[in-house]
Amino acid sequence: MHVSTLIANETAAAATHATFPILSALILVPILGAALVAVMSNRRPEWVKLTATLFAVATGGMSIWLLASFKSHEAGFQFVSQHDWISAWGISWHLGIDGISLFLVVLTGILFPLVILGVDPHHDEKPYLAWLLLLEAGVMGSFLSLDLFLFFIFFEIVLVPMYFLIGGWGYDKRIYAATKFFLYTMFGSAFMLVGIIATAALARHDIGYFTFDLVKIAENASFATNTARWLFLSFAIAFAVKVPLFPLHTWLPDAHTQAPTGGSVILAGVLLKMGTYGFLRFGLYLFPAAAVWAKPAFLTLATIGIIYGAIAATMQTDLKRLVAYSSVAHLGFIVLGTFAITSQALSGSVMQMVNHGISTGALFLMVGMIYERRHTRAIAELKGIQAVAPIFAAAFMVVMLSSIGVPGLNGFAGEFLILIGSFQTARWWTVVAATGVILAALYLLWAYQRVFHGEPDEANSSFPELKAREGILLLVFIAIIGFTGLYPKPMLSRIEPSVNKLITHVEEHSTFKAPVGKTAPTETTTHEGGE
Amino acid sequence: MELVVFVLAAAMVLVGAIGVITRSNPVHAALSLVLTLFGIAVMFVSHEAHFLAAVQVIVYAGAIVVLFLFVIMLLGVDRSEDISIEPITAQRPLAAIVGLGVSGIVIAALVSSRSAISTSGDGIDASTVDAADANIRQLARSIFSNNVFAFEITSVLLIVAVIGTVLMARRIKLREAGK
Amino acid sequence: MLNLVWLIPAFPLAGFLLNTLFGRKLSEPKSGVLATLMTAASFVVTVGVYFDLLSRTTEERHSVFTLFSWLPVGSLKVDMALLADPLSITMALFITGIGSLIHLYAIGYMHGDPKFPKFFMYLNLFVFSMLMLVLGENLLVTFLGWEGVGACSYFLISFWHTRDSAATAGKKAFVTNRVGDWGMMTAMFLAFSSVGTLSYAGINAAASSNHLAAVTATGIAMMLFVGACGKSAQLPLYLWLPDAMEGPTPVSALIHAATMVTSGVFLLTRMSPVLHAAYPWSGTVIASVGAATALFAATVAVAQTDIKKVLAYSTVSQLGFMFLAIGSGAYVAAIFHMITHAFFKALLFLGSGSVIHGMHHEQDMRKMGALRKVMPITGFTFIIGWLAIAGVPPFAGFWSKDEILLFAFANNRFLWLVGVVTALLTAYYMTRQVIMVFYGEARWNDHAEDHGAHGDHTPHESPWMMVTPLVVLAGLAIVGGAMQLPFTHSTKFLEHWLEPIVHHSERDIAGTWADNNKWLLLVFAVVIASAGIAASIAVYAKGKARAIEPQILADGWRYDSTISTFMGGPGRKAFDGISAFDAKIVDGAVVGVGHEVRALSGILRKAQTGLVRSYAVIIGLGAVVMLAWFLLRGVL
Amino acid sequence: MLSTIAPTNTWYLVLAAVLFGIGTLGVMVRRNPLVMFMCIELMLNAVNLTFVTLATAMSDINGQVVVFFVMVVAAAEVVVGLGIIVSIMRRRTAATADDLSALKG
Amino acid sequence: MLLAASLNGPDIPWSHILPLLIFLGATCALLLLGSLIPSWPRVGNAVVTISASVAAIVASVVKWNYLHWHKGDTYIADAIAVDRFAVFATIVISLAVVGASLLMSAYLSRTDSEGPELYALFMTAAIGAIVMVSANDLVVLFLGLETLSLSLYLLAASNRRREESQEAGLKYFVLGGFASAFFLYGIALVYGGSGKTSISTIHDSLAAYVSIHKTDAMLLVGIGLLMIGLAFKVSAAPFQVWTPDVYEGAPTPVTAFMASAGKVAAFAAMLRILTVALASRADDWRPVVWALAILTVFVGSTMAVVQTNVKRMLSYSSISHAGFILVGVEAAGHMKGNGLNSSMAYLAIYTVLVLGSFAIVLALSGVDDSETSLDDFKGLAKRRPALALAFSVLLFAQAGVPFTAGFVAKFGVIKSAVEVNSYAIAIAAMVAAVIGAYLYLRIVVSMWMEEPTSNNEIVIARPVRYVIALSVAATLLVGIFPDLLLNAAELVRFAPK
Repeated sequence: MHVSTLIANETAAAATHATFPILSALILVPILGAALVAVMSNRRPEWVKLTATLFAVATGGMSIWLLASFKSHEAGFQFVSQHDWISAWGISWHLGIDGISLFLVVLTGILFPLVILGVDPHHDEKPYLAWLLLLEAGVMGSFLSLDLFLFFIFFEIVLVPMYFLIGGWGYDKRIYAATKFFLYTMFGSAFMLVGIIATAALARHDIGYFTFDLVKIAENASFATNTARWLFLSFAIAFAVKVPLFPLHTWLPDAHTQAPTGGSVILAGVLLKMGTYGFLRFGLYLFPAAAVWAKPAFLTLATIGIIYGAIAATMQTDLKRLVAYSSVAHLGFIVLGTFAITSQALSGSVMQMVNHGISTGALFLMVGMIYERRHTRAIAELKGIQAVAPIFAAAFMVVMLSSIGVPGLNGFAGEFLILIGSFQTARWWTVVAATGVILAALYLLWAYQRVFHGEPDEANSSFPELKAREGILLLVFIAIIGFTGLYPKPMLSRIEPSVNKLITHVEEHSTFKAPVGKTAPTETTTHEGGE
Repeated sequence: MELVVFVLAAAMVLVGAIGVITRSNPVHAALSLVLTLFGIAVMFVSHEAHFLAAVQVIVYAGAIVVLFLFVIMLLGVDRSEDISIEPITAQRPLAAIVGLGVSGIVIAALVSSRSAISTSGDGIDASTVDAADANIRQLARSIFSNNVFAFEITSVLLIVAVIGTVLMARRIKLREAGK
Repeated sequence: MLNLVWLIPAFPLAGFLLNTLFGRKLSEPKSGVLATLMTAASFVVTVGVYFDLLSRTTEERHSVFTLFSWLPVGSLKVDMALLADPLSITMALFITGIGSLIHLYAIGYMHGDPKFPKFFMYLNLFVFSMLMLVLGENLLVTFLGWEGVGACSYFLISFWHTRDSAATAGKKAFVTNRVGDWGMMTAMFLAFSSVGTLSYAGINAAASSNHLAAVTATGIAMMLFVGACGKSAQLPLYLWLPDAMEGPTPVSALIHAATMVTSGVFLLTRMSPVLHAAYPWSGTVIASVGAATALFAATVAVAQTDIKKVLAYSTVSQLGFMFLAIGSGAYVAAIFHMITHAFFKALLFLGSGSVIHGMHHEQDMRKMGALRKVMPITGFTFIIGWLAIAGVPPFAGFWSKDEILLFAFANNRFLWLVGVVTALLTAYYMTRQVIMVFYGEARWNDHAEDHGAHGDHTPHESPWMMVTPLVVLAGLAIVGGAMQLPFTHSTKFLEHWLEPIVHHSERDIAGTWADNNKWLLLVFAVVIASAGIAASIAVYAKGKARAIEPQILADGWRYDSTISTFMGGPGRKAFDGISAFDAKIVDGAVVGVGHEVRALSGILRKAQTGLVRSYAVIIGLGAVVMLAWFLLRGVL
Repeated sequence: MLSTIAPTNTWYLVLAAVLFGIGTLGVMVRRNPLVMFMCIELMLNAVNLTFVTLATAMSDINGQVVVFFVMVVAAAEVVVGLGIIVSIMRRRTAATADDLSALKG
Repeated sequence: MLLAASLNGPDIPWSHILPLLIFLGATCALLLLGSLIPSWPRVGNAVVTISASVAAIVASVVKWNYLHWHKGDTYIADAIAVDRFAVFATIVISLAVVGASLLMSAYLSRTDSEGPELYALFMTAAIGAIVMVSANDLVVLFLGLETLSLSLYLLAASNRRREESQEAGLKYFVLGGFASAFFLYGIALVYGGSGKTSISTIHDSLAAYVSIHKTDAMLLVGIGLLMIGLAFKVSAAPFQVWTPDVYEGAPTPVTAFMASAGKVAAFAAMLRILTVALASRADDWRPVVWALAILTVFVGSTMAVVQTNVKRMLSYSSISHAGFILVGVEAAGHMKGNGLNSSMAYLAIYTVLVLGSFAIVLALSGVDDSETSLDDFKGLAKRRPALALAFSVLLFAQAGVPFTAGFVAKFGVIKSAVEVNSYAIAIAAMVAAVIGAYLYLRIVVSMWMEEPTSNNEIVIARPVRYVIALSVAATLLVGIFPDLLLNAAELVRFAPK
């Protein structure tokens, strides 16, 4: 069976390759854009911006095209492209996409043009744009890689542009935050690097030759129990830092708070997802038994993160920091779903990765807009904005409700799937984690009240309303929030097959058994669809 | 007899060595060094290494130490160094630990494995052993055949020494003076 | 008509969207008219659906209309589907009906408010959400509405958000409701993991066919009850409701009296087979909480001076009655009381709104009095509402309350006693309110200067948009009891109507002492109500006895303030502690490592003295250690 | 009596080790760079003695050849070393090793 | 009898020692030309040196290809080994000479000094280094070491206008001599323990008999003494103390040369001695390398944290790099896997990085080569963005960021360590790399995120530009297509095994 899927992959690769190497293009086009932007003359800034926008939009367009031509109900990797790269070490340029990575790629493709169009860096636009495009390439690469080495280098390389974005265009404590971000994340990946090599080295025994190919290793290698556990942990540290999972989260508030708006949006939107995605792709898929073994620990950490992040968020005095802590809580849900390993929970996790990117991204955008107008993010200095800028307040409210997880908006769909799925295999954790929804309402509404409600004081009474450009930008976000909340089916139908395949893989390689869905006794009679 | 020679030579070596490190005047230290070098030369003789003994006296005691003295005189740095004080904290105890440690460890190793000194050498050519110039010939043969490459490398070493002398002796345009 | 059921929520939704997009252009009063028309249209459709259902046999009164598949993952299949059956249509009827009236009323009430269109936008959204709640085919669609009404309630309570108290009240309502939502979500998880579906039909079928273990059923029931407590303001989660009076009065009438707060009752009724399958003690828990809430809120209502606060606590109290009914297995009675309560409590709230409107936003009853003369219609209708809630026959409240007490008696006499005491208190404090507001001396003249800004010193009757709903509701409050009269089997229309829903779980009290002596109990209830009214008249109208209004009752037994103190004190400290823990310990460890490395670097750097002899020592020491290793390897 | 005791090779080796130790010590305790340099010469001589002794012990002429090379090295080293010292001392007479500590930290 | 004992010298395969001969010839030519032709142009020195290096590289490449068809072997009475290991190292050393000479030409023209001697010393140092990497005899190796060292002492002290340079020279000399004595003593004791000085013969003779308790001590202590000398040369902690002072004080081109060629030679010698001669005692010395590696990576990266002088920072970084290479040496000590190859690849990459980095330091260090504090780098991105970008690339490469050669290097050694199950050391090295990254980030922060403190125009001499451009290009090229280097590095072997 494995062999046949492999062959299928190869032929698929050949078939797609014959047409257009779309996945490689997703990585290379932004790099090209970055290079072009970097060498362009500074004299015509609008041309620079136009170029950057074009490249970002082109990448976004390709990701949308990918979404359109992705075959739903197919579990395996699609659009596979594989070329030798570092033959001395058995490393190949192996890209592919499945339901788990598809939407992350699309999210990346959408988010970057929006950020480039919607957020003004204020100074040195050229390098800013170049770094952004480079960052996009790195993120794309991480989500597309099917080779451990390839994944690692993309995982690592994103640090550099992000470091420069925070350090170069951030706020007053930006250097501290950027350095902390860089070193902390690098610390995490230090273990993963060793883990990756060890994985490949140990897998050689089963495969016959030295390779970093994810699919080959995952399908063919069998590690000794303890070995697999250590390997898994080495990966898990890197991902836990990236996610970030309690107690490895403290770089996040600093990085988020000090990053420029665009950086925060990207950081929350896609960078953190590299961690949660990693858990799925390189945790569960690669080390199923070890992941099952580590399940209780990660469920516990995730649950702590949910509660703890929410409580910490409640007490923040800086609006951006609050949103940052809310990310800790939200990502806790995603990790919870990941380690619950049920169809619903995993689908929910994948979906929530995208949802969190959209809603928290939008929140950061709006906090950025507040900063643009008021030059402060301190909650105490903001008051009564709803009275002077009702449309802005309304947009904030919608996004906030999505973040709180109100049904009908995207945040709920993911969160609910995670919880209902997790409940089947991680009952008590889920019950505790579900209290996070109370806290989410608490800290966001409290913040909303302090910032938007009340009588605006003098400083806030001239708070300008949304500009057209900002409005359109937010409208895109809100449209996605509404659509995925009400009609997530197209998304789920693409995610689910891959997720189920992953679960089957875990079941085959461990003692874990996913709960079999019960069927209601009168199920058949209830679905009639009107008269 | 051998014992007497050894004891005397050893005494020279050690007294000289201790002199080097304890005489506060560098000239005295240099002279103590000569004593050590002579002691070593004596030992070379007792090991039948006549050529080396000669070189030891000529090159080491004769040339090198003289060079030292020359420099001392040239620079006029023959003032005594106050050995009674030691500006660096704990320097001497630590130095003693190091000195004793290195000696002690090496001695311990030598003593414990004294029986294992390899005897698998190329041997000394028996046919020439009795000749007066046996040692010299042996050395020469070895240097110019098996060790010819090393020998050639020493020439590079000497070139370096020459260049060094040229470099260090060259007058420099002192920029500071111009400023 | 049944396949048009989707139109019921669609109209308010359309109203919401239209008002969102064009509300500012439409402005007052067009946006209000639009919203009202949409709700009314929805009511018309509902009536049509109702008659369609009525024309069918009992078994066929069940129809599912699936819009689309919402969350299909693996075995979880959740459809965005609407369920039209007697219960949901009953709910929809009075939601849209009363909703239309309140919309109409609000056009008058909100006159001149700068955010007039927004108010109707929210109101329509609320109606839509509420309809989704009751029409949902499964728990998740209901939950969509459930949270939707919560959000709308939040928007509307904090409608006048520049007022800090309004903003705080809105937030409090949302957060407290979320506690309940946690329960409801947990119930869904449990239901899904044990039954494999979230559809009511599936769960209820499993429960009634004994496919559901009692322990699971109890878990689901209890968790649902937690949810219901939050939404329906039961102890200990009731505390948001009195504060919710910060919202405009139509909101209080629609959301916090007639519709949203009853959704807990609806939910438990909807899931009655599960409750039935649960351990018996769960019913007792529900009934006890309901009774306790009823009594508690009634005692607090006795000492309130704010006209709306009295009604708010009264609402809490009446909701307690409904839970008492549910816990006693009297689902029909619960629904019955819910409907009648919707009539008279909406009436009372709108009446109070009319008074407030007339009094230029004065809410303190101590500054009112003798308003009957200046506001005749309001006064008249309010009095009808009072009679209804006080339990005076033949008004609506009498019948429904009596039915609950009947079941309570059959179920648990202690709880019945609590109910009776509550009924007494209800009659007492409502009479007190009527006397304080409409009778006695006109105390508003004394405070006329307070309203100087308004120019007009005397209270006035409200415009027709506000009065018309009052009249209609007063009519309903009078005749509402007719839908379920205890005379014969055939006069119990509601019971027959709801039979498909509750037949399995409704408690059968036939043949019990209570049933046999129900007329006796009925008379007793009348006596109790009269006693309450009489006592109140004696105290407030005649001054024969001193009013017993201890401060502790006015403060709601200090429950709210205790919680606030706790939250502001130890609670906040704990949160602060965790936040400090994060900064000092968790981040401190990270920063600490950085500092330690830096400090270590500083120390190591000192070894780099620049003195060549020190370097020699360091090298020498390293050499000794290394040689020692080799020596040991050689010797040992 | 004493004459019957012949010094074995080990004696020489031990003596060399002692000499090496003294040289090591000297580098660390003396401040005059010239004297430090002399101490290094002591160390080299100790090695030379070791080589010669081992050559005898193993009857291997190579040990002596090495000594020859070491002497060349020592000579070259002295030239270079003294060159450096002279160039420093010309500018800063009587500078001790401790005085040259501008580079540190 | 005398006649009968006529000398039968060994065959000398001239072609195999061609690089040595080229350098030697060029050295002599340089010294003669400079003194014989009065109008000998200054640039001629550099031209001769670079031409000689290029010729040496060409000769080595030819030899590399020759080794594709022929087995490596030892020549001249076992004095030198001709194998891919030596050839690879020779190429790297010659490259370092090219780079350092380019820098030196800029340096000299800036200080307006003559300098055939300095170029000559580069070449003698190169000779010493090449001898070290190809020596198959401990004595030859020692001579090479001394040739290299003496040249470096002189080079370090060569700027006699700067007291720091002189101080550096003296410190290096005293401590270098001290360490050489240990090394030599080590040769003596190993000689005593094995009866040989020839590396391949020692291997055979030690492998021939099983070590007996208490009789191996002399050999082992000898190994220890050898390792002290080597550890000093590669600046492994705690023998690294000289490195920062000397690197900082020496003229920048010399620092670049020391850090590149010097390190290559020392590590090559270490690898050959340990894994060829002393292979049978690997269990004894490997733990020491292990400890040295861990100590070195941490000392190097930790001590850099509080430094404020870029040149000094880079010298600490070179220590931490040495630690990384020691990780590769430790892996090689398992006598399987490819620790050897990864160490050599690391050295090659490090050479490129360090040349480029010091080229940039040189470009900014002002006329008297002293403006190297972190403040002098502030706001460089505003003054010379391309230069700042180039330096950032090199610094990130040193930190081990992917798509740069530095990552390939680090990955290689970690991979080889992991493949022989040296997990602890691999993890320790990676964690230390995180601490080390702080150092590079600080420089990057100064360049990009702070305001310039001076507005002096930065003039970059053309040769310096070449070095920077080439090293950045190589860094990225190897980073993106590591096969270019790895395919060669994987072929590195010792003769005659």
